[in-house]
Amino acid sequence: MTWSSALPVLVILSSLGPGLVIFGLAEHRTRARTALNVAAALTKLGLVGIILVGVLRGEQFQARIPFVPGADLLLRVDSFALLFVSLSTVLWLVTTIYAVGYLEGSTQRSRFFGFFSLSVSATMGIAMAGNLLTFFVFYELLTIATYPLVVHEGTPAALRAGTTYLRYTFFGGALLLVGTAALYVTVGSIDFVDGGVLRSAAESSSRATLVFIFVLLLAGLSVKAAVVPFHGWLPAAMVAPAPVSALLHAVAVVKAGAFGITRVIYEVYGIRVAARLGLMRPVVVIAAVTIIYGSLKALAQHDLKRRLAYSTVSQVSYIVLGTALVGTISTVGAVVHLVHQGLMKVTLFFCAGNLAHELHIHDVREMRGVARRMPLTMLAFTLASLGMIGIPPLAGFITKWYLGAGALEAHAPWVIVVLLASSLLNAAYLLPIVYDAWFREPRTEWPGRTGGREIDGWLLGPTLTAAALALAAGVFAGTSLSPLGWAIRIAREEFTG
Amino acid sequence: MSAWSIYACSGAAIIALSLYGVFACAPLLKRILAANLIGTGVFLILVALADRSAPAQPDPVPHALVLTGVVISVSATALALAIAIRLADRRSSDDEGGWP
Amino acid sequence: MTALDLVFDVVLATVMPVLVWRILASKDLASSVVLFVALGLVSALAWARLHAPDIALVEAAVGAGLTGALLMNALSWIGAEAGVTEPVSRATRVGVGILVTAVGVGLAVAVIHLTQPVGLAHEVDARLADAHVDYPVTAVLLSFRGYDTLLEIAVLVTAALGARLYAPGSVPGGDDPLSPHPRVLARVLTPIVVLVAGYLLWRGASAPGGAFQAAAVLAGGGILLVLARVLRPPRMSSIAVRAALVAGLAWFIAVAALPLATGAQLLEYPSASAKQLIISIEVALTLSISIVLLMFFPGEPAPGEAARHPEDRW
Amino acid sequence: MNATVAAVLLVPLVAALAVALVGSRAARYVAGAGVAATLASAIDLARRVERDGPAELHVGGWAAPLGILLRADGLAAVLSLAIAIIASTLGFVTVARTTGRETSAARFFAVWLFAWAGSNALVLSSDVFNLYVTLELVTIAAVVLLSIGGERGALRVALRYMLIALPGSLVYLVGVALLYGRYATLDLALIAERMTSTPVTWAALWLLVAGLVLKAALFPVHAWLPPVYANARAIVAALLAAIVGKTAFIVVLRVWPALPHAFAASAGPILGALASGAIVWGSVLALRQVRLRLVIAYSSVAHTGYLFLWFALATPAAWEGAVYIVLSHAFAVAALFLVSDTLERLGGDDRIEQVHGLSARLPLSFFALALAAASIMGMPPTGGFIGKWLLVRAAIETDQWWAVVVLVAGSLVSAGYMFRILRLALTTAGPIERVHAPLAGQFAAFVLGIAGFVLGLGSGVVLDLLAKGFTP
Repeated sequence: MTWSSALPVLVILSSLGPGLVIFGLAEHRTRARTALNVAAALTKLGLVGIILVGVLRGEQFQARIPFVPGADLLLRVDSFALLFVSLSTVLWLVTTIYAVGYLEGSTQRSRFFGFFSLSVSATMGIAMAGNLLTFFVFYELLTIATYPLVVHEGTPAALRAGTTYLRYTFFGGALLLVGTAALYVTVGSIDFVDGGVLRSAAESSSRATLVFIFVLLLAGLSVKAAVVPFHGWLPAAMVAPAPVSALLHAVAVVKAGAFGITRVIYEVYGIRVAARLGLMRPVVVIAAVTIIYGSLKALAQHDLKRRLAYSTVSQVSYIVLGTALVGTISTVGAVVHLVHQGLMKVTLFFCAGNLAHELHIHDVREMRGVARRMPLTMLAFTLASLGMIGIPPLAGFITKWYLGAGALEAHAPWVIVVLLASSLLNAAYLLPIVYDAWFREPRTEWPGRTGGREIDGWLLGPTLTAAALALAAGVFAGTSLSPLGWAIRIAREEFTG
Repeated sequence: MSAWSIYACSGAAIIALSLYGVFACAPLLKRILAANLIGTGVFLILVALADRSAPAQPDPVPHALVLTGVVISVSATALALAIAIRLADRRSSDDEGGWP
Repeated sequence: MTALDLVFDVVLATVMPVLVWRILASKDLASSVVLFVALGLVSALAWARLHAPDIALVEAAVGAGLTGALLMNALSWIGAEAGVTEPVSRATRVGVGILVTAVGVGLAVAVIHLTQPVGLAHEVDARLADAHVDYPVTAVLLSFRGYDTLLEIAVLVTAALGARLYAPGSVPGGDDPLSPHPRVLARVLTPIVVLVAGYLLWRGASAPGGAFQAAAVLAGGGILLVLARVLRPPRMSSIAVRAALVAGLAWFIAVAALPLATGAQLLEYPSASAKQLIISIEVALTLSISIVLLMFFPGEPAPGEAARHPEDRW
Repeated sequence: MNATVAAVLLVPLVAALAVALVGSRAARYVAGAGVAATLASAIDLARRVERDGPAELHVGGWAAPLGILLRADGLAAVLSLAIAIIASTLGFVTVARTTGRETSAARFFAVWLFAWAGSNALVLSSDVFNLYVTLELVTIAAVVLLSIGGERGALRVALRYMLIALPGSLVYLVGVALLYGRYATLDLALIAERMTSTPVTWAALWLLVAGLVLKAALFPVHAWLPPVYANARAIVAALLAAIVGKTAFIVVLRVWPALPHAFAASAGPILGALASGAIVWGSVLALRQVRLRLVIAYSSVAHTGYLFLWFALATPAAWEGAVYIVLSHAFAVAALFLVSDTLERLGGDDRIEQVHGLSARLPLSFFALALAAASIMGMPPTGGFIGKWLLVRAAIETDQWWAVVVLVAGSLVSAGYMFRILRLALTTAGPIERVHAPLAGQFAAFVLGIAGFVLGLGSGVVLDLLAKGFTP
């Protein structure tokens, strides 16, 4: 096993191994657990760094483990994989630290952090999957690893949410499995290839079959991506503790769905074939519907996390939309939003977590004047909100700009209307919160806190870090190593492939 | 209609009857008997088939198979009876030296 | 074959299924058992008619004799009334009825179509010399298909271990026997039994007979002696009994494994000593089988609630 | 090679005799040694087949049609190894538990080893009558194991099981008799060669299949199975579900390639229909059980369906898939029974409620449970997934989408009943802290769970070994 083939495996093991050890740790050994977590996260960060340098040098990182006949477990690091890997790794570090603070004194933490690490490992596998089967394997592992986190609190509500989560995701998994098998049988290869594996096979096999398989795959992936009508689990799952929401919304799950959709469209079917089969327009429409629907539902929610959840439903479909528009520019928008949405949404959930943890605020109507009590938290919240809405020069603006331009490039000007509408709706469900928090009198005096700081550093630190990252992603978008820089690089690969 | 085929048919009849007995008789003891009798039927068919070459000497292989089969069927019946006895014997001690 | 033969065959072949039907239909178990024994004897005739003397011997000794004795004895525990029953729904009975009728008819039709007398008689004869056994059936049992027999003995021992759940019921000793006659009878019988068994065993190599037939006779005699309280019923707690129980299979395995050392196949007797080895196996098997058959016989229930039956522990 | 194959057959027999001879006080030591030796012999066989390829042994040096042929091919190697792993794990647990005072120890271990010997003989045999003898050895041994312990329930199910399994093998034997009467040989390969699709042949084959279906408890003749699993001692139930319950299907696997195409083509759909019935019926009933053992039992009924679904698909991929379901389900079900055993020892019964908070109370058992459940559900990368994938693939290849639907629906429902349990295990509301239970059982369950997992990750190796000497 050479160095270049060992690295991808190590990236997975760097969280899997510690995760398994953490399961074994006794409940009270908080310090050991935290040390192990942080050490693992930093190790992974280091490994990703090494790979990053390597990829920039043009090295190939690939590991192959024989699996079922005809399809190995294949881990391959291309730019797109690397983007997702880096995002998840960074956010894992941040979220882990946040979780340590958030869950202080709660029970079953060894189990929690164990499964947390497992989830991240699964995500790494999804990101680096070199073929559809490998993707599926980790996709299902992610489902299983996240379930215990969703039901972590063990309350009836949590258990109900968990069951809903499983119903949706297993259903999606089943569709994905059948789709993958069908693809394997009809095409003979299920590898991810720049430009798509179907380019050659498309002629040989019937259009109906290919469309059918495409529908199976997309439906299966749309469940995790929370695309309407498969979004039901996401709002339900917000009963989970804030770090879990961060994991579901930003680090892993919905991302996995969107990422998979992009892979299938670009590297399995290939945009040309997909477009020729006339599959893209419907996807664009569904994405557009989801964007608007999600925003409208968000507007109707009073529970802060619920509102954020619907906001995710809407925001993730930006990625789907950009992918389906089929154009270099829109692809850039889609890919970069994978990162931007992650950074912004993780910030927002951290803030929501801070409010719930410190002041037991769950309802947006309780947030009047909360900024006086927690200015830094609300600063982060405000930044992220403005980013979501798409105020220049923040991250969200970059996304929407590229998507809009992409829409024109793809001769779908109506999409711009959708984008504008959703931006207005974003503003409508986020700005009032911000306004209330900063400029209105609190109903009651907030319970004070000894030590003067607005909240424990374990919680505040990650929140501000995430916000800073979201800000930086927008401000420094010009640089080549920025998410945008990578997105452009990726888009180029996808289209030259 | 030669001898062997007569006995073969008889064997078929025995198999059918005793199969019915195994699945449709209420008393366990009768079911045990029936299970044993299926064997008799099968053996009859085997031996009948072996005698198709009559008057030439019969095929020894089926005879050997039947001898093996008889041993097995006796073992099975004996075991079944032993269990049936235990089931029926109200005085039987459930104690087997405190098996874990 | 003469018309008389035909009539005889037809009658015999009809009587057997009828007996089976009676066995299963009769109200009380006692008569079922009696009919079962009768069937054993009748079928012995059938085996003889089909030129299968060894099977006739075994059937007479085991089918009618031993199994009969076992059943009688079981009745003395269970009682002639139904014993433990498993109720069967009418629907089941009808369904099973239809199914087995189909099986029976189909089977009969299939069998009588097997008119072409194919078999392995010639192959057996051709290789009889290589097997160093004069009697074909014994050659098949211990040479050509000796592996079957080896596993069959394993089945026998397994069943013995399972059937041996009690110490035998009628424990000899203290209480005086019902009458002296059984003893006398037994005393007279013993040598005859042993003689017959030995004879059967010895001639097994050249003519009908062999380990199992001999063992059956021995066991039959043994049961008689136990009933007459001359012989202590075998108990696993005695090392001798256990040794006798495992001896047959153990020796068989030893002989089977021996050729492997010389690179030959499993159970490939070295031709020089084949005959002796086969006979030695027969002797060992006779011992084990007769012990097993004897152990199948649980003895009678001791009278009275007080007498609990201790495990046959070892 | 001769010696290797012979060892797999004879070592457990010798060990059994030794145990019977020494008696209960020393039984566990002898049994422990015997179990270890048998395991070693199975590993050796797998290694040799892997290295030297399949081997054919003519017992006694007698070639077909007279002699008995043993085929030490990939299938035999894989199966005997799996049997060895399971039987030895369960065996060691029992050894660890026995104190030397149990008066049935000698009987139990001896018969245990006889059952193992029978299973090994069965997977190696390719002679239709010899297969009958091995089936009987396994059955009788299983009955004895069921009856040891002596509770009325156990005795009743022992007898009940016997009165199904015995007729089953005898019906199979009728088929054998017809085959011999028609083709004058008992050797599978020769029969396959000579077989012509005549009515007699069909009758024979249907009897063969019917007898085995009865023994395998395929829907609709599965009713006897749940009570047996529910009343047997956990270790015995595990052996029954993992090994004994699979033997009949293994025989079908052996016989099937010998069948004429016309018969396979006509029997396939019928068995496929029964299989679908089994999957649906078993899964749905598993969903409604309140006792862990009954969940396992009905899940086994459903999995028997997965096995027989192969006949409808009948492609090499499907064959591999069926074998993989056999293996993965064997590991999983054994692990589940051990977990159930641990719970019964703690809580007194096997109601599903006993699982409550398991993840906190007994983490080791919880992970065993989770791993086994994942395999049952066919979650990647467990062995169960490999089986599911291969079957789904075969179904699509043969354009039988009904089978795809059945497979997927079945695995979704299995996820349903398994997560019903896992969910409870994860529910830690209220004061729950670690408790202590006998470690041997927990550890064994964990090992078997891991085995099911490795079976999936290492499928490349296993499938290569399986392919040795296999001609579909």
